[in-house]
Amino acid sequence: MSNNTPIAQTPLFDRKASIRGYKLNKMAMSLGEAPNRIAFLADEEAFLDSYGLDDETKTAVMSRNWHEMVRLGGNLFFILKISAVDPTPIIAIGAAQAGMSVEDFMVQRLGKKNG
Amino acid sequence: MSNNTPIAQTPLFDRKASIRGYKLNKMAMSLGEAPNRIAFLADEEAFLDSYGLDDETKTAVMSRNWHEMVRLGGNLFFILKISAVDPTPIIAIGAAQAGMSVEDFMVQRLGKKNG
Amino acid sequence: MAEIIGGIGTSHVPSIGVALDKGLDQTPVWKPFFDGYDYTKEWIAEHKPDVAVVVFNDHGNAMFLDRVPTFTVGVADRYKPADEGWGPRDIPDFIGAEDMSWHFADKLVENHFDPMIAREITVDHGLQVPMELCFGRPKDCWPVTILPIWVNTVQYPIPTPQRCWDMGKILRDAIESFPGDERVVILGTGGLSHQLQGARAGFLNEAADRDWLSTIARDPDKWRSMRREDYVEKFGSEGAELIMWLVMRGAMNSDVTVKHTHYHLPASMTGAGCIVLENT
Amino acid sequence: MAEIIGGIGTSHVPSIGVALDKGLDQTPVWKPFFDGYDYTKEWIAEHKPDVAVVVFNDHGNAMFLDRVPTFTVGVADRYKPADEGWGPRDIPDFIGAEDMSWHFADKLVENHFDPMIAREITVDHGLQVPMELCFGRPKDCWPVTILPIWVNTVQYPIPTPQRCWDMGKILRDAIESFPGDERVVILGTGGLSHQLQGARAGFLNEAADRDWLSTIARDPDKWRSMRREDYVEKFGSEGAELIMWLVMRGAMNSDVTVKHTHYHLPASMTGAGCIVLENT
Ligand SMILES: [Fe+3]
Ligand SMILES: [Fe+3]
Repeated sequence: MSNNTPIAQTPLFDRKASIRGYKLNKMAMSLGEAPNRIAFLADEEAFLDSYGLDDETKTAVMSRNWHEMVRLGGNLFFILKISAVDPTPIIAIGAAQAGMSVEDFMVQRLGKKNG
Repeated sequence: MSNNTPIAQTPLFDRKASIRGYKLNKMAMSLGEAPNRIAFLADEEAFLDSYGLDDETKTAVMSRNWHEMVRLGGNLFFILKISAVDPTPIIAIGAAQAGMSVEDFMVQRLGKKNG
Repeated sequence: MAEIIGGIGTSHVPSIGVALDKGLDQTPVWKPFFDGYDYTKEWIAEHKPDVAVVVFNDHGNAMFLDRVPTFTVGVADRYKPADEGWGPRDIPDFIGAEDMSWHFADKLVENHFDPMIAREITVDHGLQVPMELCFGRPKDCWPVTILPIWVNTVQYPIPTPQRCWDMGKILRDAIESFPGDERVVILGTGGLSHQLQGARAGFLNEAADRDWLSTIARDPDKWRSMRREDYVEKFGSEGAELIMWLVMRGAMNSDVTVKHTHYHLPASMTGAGCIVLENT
Repeated sequence: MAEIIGGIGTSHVPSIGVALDKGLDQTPVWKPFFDGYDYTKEWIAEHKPDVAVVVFNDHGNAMFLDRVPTFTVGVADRYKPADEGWGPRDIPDFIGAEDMSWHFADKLVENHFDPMIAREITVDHGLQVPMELCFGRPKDCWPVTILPIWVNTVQYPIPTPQRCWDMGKILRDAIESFPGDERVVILGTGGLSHQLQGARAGFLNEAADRDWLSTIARDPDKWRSMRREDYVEKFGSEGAELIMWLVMRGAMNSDVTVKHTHYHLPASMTGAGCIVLENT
């Protein structure tokens, strides 16, 4: 599906993203195991370093910049585990992708009257 | 391929063998990593126990009874790693399967004049 | 010969599981969603399946990007629920329909499918949530054994809709040639419209979702011949998971009776729905 | 468009690698075997491929029984040689033909194959030995990049011969539609007759091996329509690996020219052979 017309504002998780985000996603997936969650919470930067994340990616993770994590190849299904360790509602992550406030996102995208 | 006529003296490594030999093969496969080889050589029984092998299987491994290991679901490709740690020629393992001396096996099966 | 007693299509949104864990299913936000599954649960109680085939995708829990299988068939005797980062959920392990799984694996390979065959693997919300929606949450053990089928919908290339449909045909053959008298229900899961990433995140498409629910029974050809790109465009990048319903639909008769349809928008960020089908 | 310059079928017996490691290739036992590859190496030197597609099976090194994929396509940028228990071998890493691999993976899925797509995986003697036989042992780096294809021949069900053949057709399409001018050689590996387990261990079948080598070029239909059971009976339980040559043969023209054939019995416990084919 690599040669087809891209769909507007819809990044497909293809080889390019998969390669770019490999270390980030691997780090995030590891949070499915409790000892890794403890290590992440105890010293986040050291934990990220142990997966060889570059500075740009580390900054994105440590600032919980979800939009940037996706730009750097993060796949939502993996990086959602960061939001489990450091609770963030998925709607906030969605809003960050859309570049909207959570309130606007809920009204304009999800059709809810209020947050 | 499970309902077909069996081929004489030829065990197919199907679900039955795969299930039966799972722990044995898992232990054997781990010998592909150097630290496991060291642990195996240092205290073989403890190493086998750490993979939950039953007594029958442990006895087969510790006595290097290749025929018995295969009967218990061992697959040659995995258990060959035992023969790498504790060197045993593959021809001797073949002969054990055939129930022959190595010399007879080489002449009768492999068509060699002498060992 | 085992028998297919029906097919169910359903969403598998993780927050449904969270709502159940937190006891929120009767709150104003969630009640309308869960009420739509009352009929489904009654149908299950009445028809008493022995085995549930569950078609779903892993969401970065049991499989990583190091090795991405297009299709996976579980042949384990037991599957533990995956810990998705929030800690283990308080639901029983799932017992595998081991013999039927191996029989299906044999049939697939004979018929030129190339599955991965897995026996040490966890199952994530993609399976857990549909099981809870259909069977409730049991105290000790689930009332059915399971035959899990994983479909890669995460990393492109994902399989074509037609390929999912074709797998349904083999699934049907496998069940109907299985020596036993098991009653089998097939759960096709995922969707409906949602998108979690990119500037179009939060995309929902109620019209497309309603079209899907109203035509998947009587006009599946329309959906199985649609391109993967069109699924993404119409249902969102993660809504393309709907291709997995086609395994279920492909396993059913061309003529089916729609016993029940339910739609709720949104569950979390997803168009959520359910359909219950019987062979006519 | 890349181009298929030829197809090679060859055994991949591990003791061939051991003989090379120990410098035994010119001893009386091994010399007749290795001499048969002189032509193959010359052919390679003359035809200068850029990419080697290597079709082989893992032997319990990179894959365990927990998850057994029927077909795997490597898309890595680099593959380390597996340590098979004897410690690391002194050969260079293999560099992946990454772009061509992904292109092939896309083509496979589009054409209703269901590969596992792997990018963190080692390659065992199934790939190492054929590479050494064809390219010699390089000091620093291999003269080609590789596109590895793993076929499950260890745990039943293994794919049908016809399915391997069909994969060869897609491989050809993928190479010929690849935007580049790479010269590609395809190595189908495994066999010939051998059996390592069971009371029939040590089984060899020289007549069948010679029949295979003399007809795989001009009458492949005979082999691709043969049942898996017949492969096991005729070539031994591990000799059934020969189905992997069919991926190579299926990718070639129906009319091919046989440039070279070599047979040696036994190498270790295996009927060992090689064939070099060019499209006519
Ligand atoms: Fe999903
Ligand atoms: Fe082999």
